[in-house]
Amino acid sequence: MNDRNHLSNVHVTHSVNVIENGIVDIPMLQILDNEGALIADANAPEIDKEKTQKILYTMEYIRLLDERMVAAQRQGRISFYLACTGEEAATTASAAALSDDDMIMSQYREQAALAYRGYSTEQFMNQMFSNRLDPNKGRQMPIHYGDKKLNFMTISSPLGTQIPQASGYAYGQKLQGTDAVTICYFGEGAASEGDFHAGLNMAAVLKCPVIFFCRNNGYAISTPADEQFAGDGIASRGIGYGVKTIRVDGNDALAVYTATQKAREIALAENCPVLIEAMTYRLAAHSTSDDPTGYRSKEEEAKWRERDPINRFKRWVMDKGWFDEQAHEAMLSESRQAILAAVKTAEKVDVCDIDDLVNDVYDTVPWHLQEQITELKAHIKKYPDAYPKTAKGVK
Amino acid sequence: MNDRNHLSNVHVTHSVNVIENGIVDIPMLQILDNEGALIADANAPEIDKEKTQKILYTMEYIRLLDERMVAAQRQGRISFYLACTGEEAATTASAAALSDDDMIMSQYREQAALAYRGYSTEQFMNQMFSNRLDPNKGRQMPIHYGDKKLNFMTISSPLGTQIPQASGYAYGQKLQGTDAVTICYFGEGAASEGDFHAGLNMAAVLKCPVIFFCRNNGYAISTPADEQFAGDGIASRGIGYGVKTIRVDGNDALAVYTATQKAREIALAENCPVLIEAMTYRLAAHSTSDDPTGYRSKEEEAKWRERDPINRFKRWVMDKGWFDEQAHEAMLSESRQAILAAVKTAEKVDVCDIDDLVNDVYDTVPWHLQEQITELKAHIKKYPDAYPKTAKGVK
Amino acid sequence: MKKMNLLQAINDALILEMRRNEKVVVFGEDVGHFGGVFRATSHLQEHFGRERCFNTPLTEQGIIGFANGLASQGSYPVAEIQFADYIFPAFDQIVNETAKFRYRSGGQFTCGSLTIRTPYGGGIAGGLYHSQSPEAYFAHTPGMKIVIPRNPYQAKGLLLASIRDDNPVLFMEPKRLYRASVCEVPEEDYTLPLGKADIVTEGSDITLLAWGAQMEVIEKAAQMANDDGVSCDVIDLRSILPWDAECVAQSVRKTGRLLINHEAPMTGGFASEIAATIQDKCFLHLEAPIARVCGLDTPYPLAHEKEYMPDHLKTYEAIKRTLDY
Amino acid sequence: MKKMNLLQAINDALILEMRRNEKVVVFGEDVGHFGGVFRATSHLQEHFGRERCFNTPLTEQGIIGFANGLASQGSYPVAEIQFADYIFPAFDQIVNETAKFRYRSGGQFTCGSLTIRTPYGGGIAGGLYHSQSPEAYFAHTPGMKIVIPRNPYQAKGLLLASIRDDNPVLFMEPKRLYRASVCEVPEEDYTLPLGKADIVTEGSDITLLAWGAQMEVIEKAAQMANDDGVSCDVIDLRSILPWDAECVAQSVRKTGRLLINHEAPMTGGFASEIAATIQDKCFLHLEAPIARVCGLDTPYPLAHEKEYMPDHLKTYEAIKRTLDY
Ligand SMILES: Cc1ncc(C[n+]2csc(CCOP(=O)(O)OP(=O)(O)O)c2C)c(N)n1
Ligand SMILES: Cc1ncc(C[n+]2csc(CCOP(=O)(O)OP(=O)(O)O)c2C)c(N)n1
Ligand SMILES: [Mg+2]
Ligand SMILES: [Mg+2]
Repeated sequence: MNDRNHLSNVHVTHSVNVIENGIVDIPMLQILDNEGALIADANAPEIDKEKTQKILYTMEYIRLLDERMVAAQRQGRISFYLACTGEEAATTASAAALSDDDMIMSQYREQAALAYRGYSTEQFMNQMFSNRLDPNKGRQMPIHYGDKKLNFMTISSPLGTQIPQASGYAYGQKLQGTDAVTICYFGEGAASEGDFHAGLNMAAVLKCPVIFFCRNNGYAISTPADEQFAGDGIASRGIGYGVKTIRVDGNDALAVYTATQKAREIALAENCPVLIEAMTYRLAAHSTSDDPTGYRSKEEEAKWRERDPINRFKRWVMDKGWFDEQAHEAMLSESRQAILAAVKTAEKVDVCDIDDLVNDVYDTVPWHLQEQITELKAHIKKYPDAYPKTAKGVK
Repeated sequence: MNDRNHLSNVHVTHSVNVIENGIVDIPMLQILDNEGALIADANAPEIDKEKTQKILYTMEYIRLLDERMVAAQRQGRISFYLACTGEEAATTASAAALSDDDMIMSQYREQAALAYRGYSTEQFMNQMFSNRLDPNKGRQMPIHYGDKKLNFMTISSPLGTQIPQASGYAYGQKLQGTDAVTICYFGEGAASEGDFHAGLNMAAVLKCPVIFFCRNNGYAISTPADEQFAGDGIASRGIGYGVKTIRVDGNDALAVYTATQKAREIALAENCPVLIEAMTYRLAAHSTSDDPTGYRSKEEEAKWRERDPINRFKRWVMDKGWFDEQAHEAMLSESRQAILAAVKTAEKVDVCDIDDLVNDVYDTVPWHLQEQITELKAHIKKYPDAYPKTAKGVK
Repeated sequence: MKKMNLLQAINDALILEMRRNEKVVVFGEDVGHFGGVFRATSHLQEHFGRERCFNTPLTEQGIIGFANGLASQGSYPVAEIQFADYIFPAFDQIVNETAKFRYRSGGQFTCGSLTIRTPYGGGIAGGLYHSQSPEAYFAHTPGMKIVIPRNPYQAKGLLLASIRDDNPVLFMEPKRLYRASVCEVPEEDYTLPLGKADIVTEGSDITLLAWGAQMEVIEKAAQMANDDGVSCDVIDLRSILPWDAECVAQSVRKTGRLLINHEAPMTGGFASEIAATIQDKCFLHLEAPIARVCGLDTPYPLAHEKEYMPDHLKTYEAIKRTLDY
Repeated sequence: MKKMNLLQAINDALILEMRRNEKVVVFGEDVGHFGGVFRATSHLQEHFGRERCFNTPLTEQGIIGFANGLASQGSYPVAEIQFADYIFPAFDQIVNETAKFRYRSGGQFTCGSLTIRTPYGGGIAGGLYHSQSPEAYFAHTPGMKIVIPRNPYQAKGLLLASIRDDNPVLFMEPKRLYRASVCEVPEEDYTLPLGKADIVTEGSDITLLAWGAQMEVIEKAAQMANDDGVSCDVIDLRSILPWDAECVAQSVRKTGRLLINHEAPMTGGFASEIAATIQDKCFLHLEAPIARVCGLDTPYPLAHEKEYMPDHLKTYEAIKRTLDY
């Protein structure tokens, strides 16, 4: 047994040193200024035209999708929606810095990462309309996407649970010897959960190649960040876990891309977690069930609207000469139509057969669920009008 | 509504700054050197002769108690014991820096704090023998002390649970306008629990006058600190929560006293939590159920035995001329006898009446427990020999 | 008397009690300035200040841990868990701490003054994580009380009783009734007893037992059965722990039949405890097996919510089966 | 065949499976170099390296969260919770995550390869927090399997089946038998079926049902009853979820009487589910109420442990009461 000494790195002092807030300055990486110009002493990441356009288009597409789906919810076509307006750069540009083999474990406001991976408008709709084409088989509320083929873990509502799960997933990737990492998205609110603490500490001790990506958007529903924590954001916690940490301007796509690329490099090379705190702002309501006028001012929102991440990035793309007006317009109008069409199609697709009420609880249906579904079917047959969605499928 | 800006204190950088381990140096306060001499540029706290002696005697008393109770367990007289050998200074000197009105919420290895408060040998024994004089009514395993009059919260085995509870308790003290704080003891292992995260964060946000006192003794049962966390101890986490933090040599009674006094002062004056990390070593086995030879070397233990906190402090007391050989000897032999006598007395005292099996589950005994206890009594009456501890009390 | 919905009745009870007892402190996620995501705590911060009504960080284990400490100190915490589905991170603090605090200390320390409020239940298109009815998870925990009101009148009286009761109470609010259930509620102070069931309708052929939002369901089924000439004793259990077995047994001794309805999955739901107890207490009176009409043994679904729910039709059919046994 | 105690049988099963399947990973508090506080994981780190057997930080929610992620990635985690009393911080990860992983994703992702091992139960002077039997808390959770062995032979066969089963399994080990129970155990690979009860003794007058360490208790009571001329069907349930209702019902149809014994408190314990189901399935065969001999509805005590426990004498008395009904 090796002798251990947990004091080996500890220095000694002879008067009381109180370690206080502000002892560490954790600056935020910015590459584009608020107007989208490259900052003088900053370097833009190496990123080709195609990828640049894909990032921009994904952000615009998601903004559009959000608008349409918020409207669809108002019209009563879907029951619930959750927009990511204002945070498009944080999620799109981070996803763009990953490899397709990397697992994405998200909170719920990262639809842009999923779109970037290639989730289609139809797929979005099938999930949100809980129809039989939804891979979740209509079991979860709208926005709880997931796609095994795209390495995007199905979303779960309980906050923070995906954080230690991401550590475990990444540990498995390491054991298996894949060259992939896991990225785990969460809000600054969710970072208050005990699971955050467990997940980061375990990842650090067990050397898991995972990127913890915190979207600090200032609010958890109505609770502002200053009632959520008293420290310097989430980044300052990395120090306590011995986790390498980068703070980044979440509204600067280039900065997010750079930071995530760097984080991925470190995670893979050193088999260790990296924490990224992306400073951004939730311009949207928390969800369609929320009304932010109850807890924040229009003026505050307006200030942030000026820092719109899409415009900022678009100007840089334009400066690069990579902005293709025509392609852009085509993409937008195509998307608009595709969304409209997909809504119309998806809402007409039936829900899953009643058997899917009991499938997937276990690998096979056990005796008691078999009894319950048999009884239920007989009941539906007796009262078909009361169960219109499934009656016609019951023989 | 005031406009909020969660970026107001955030600086900007234009190249990737990775915040790494070692960015902050958190030195450890030491006042006495390893031989017990006052360090040249250190100041001893103001502490009178009486208190000095009380601290020393409490440490010696606890060392004695630990020895005797470990022996008693080996003899089969009690079922379980847990010694604090090597950590006497951390708990005694911190307790000495408190006011009697301050609430103590401990983990389980802080019997010295309880002894300092005035818990008698008889009280220790009644708890450990689970007899009818135990304030817990014989319901908990040995070492789960608690005394409302002494403001010492009854110990609970699940680790970490007392941490957010301490925040809540302190918040109540603040609301009530008392001039008291809460001190919350825990090990560096327990600090991995989600409750630690919740407790520190809430205390910081809700401004609770609580001292979080972590005994970093290098081990959680067999798990060494380097498999528990990858950061710089527990102190470095204070930064993340925005909690003022002091690291102290836990084997230096004067340093612990100074740090705790300072922490209490800050907590009361600023209505805020303070984190203390006391660097020490668990010289004892984890408990009487444990055998440390399975996970650490004798050499490692020997190194720490040289830093014995009692000898170190004793030498300073001697240098001060406050060491009273006669009183010291008298205390020791008196304690030795008292412990022996108390063991003999306590083990003869009966357990509580059978009714105490159902009392205190609720404020009054509800119908179903009434039914159950009535039935049980009838049963015991039928088989008195099978329930010898309670049969004679059942009429 | 004033017409109130269930949320208003709860808000009214909280305001009344915070006025009456300055040691009452209300907190949870978003309960402060915003008044909670359902607005049950509206205006409390305004009236009583930030020290007595405040937002917490987003940590259920922290909320209940904090509440336990605060209660043991002598305050009266009323802690909100935003959805019952999110109470599980606090399970350890509730089951190992809250419930055992008094017992383990021999009565020296207690969390008796704690009340945990949480909206529960389905029927709102909430899917797996906004629909659960976890009462049975807590009912296996000696030391806890569990209370569930069925309408605004019950809610105010039971909530006031819960806060004042010297035991920790888990107060579960049927969220699909928050705005849907409206009735006359006294503006003054009143309490309703904990641990006592409430006989809603008297009948002679079968006893129907439920709680919370499912009361409407069994009442509707009772009406259907009534049209067939079947007379139902309809009982609202109100308290899940300790529960009023004597009231239920008395009814079953009269009717000879018992049907229990709850939203939670059948297996290990609280209906099993009731059935086990009543078959024991009323063995010679039972003319048919005790029927359980419950959620299926699956996670709470979305697209198939209607099919999953133990609705009035399933209840009505089970009544008939029980009578025809 | 080899004489093993329960710990050795578990250790043997783990070694066998880690050899057979390189995706098996074992972890938990102190399970690494030290081999666990009960030594169930002795030598695993030595044989299979630190990557496949390791200590975790002290966080049960983290252990199970990590295990969930690892399982969903394709590994076979066998996570240890040091005492069942400390499983509650992981309650959310188990009940809301592990159990619902497959369902919520429509079968895309699962934690089916996860096994959670934990020692449970009393009789070791462990008091409130080293004695609990929390099986019923989990039995209300669709998606989980719960398995409890009664001796070393059962332990090895059931543990191997649990690790290989494509559903998450909570494997609860009766710790008072760890060293006390010794029997012949095959050294080779074998599995025992999940979801199937085991008829230990056949009889005709009453069915006695238990699991884990309580099997010894009901067997002892059966012997006492036998001396009185009462013939008992003695059944080990083995799987709590899904449970073998048909086996129990068949026995009760034969004997007309059922007694269930468990250590956990009566109210909401798993005996209630069994009683509720069996009174339904066997209504016309029952000649007496189903008897439950369980722990009292209190936290687990220390000085009064003997009095609290559902021992053979209480069981024997309940057998007599049931027969004399
Ligand atoms: C365990 C748990 N508690 C509470 C909730 C309810 N809830 C949903 S979102 C939310 C706020 C989350 O804020 P944050 O993590 O900052 O993410 P953001 O919405 O800002 O993207 C809350 C409280 C939940 N889903 N899970
Ligand atoms: C929630 C919980 N998990 C596990 C345990 C078992 N256990 C008891 S003490 C201990 C180690 C604690 O180590 P630490 O906090 O460093 O305190 P120390 O023993 O070193 O004083 C463990 C794992 C427990 N009591 N509670
Ligand atoms: Mg947020
Ligand atoms: Mg330690």
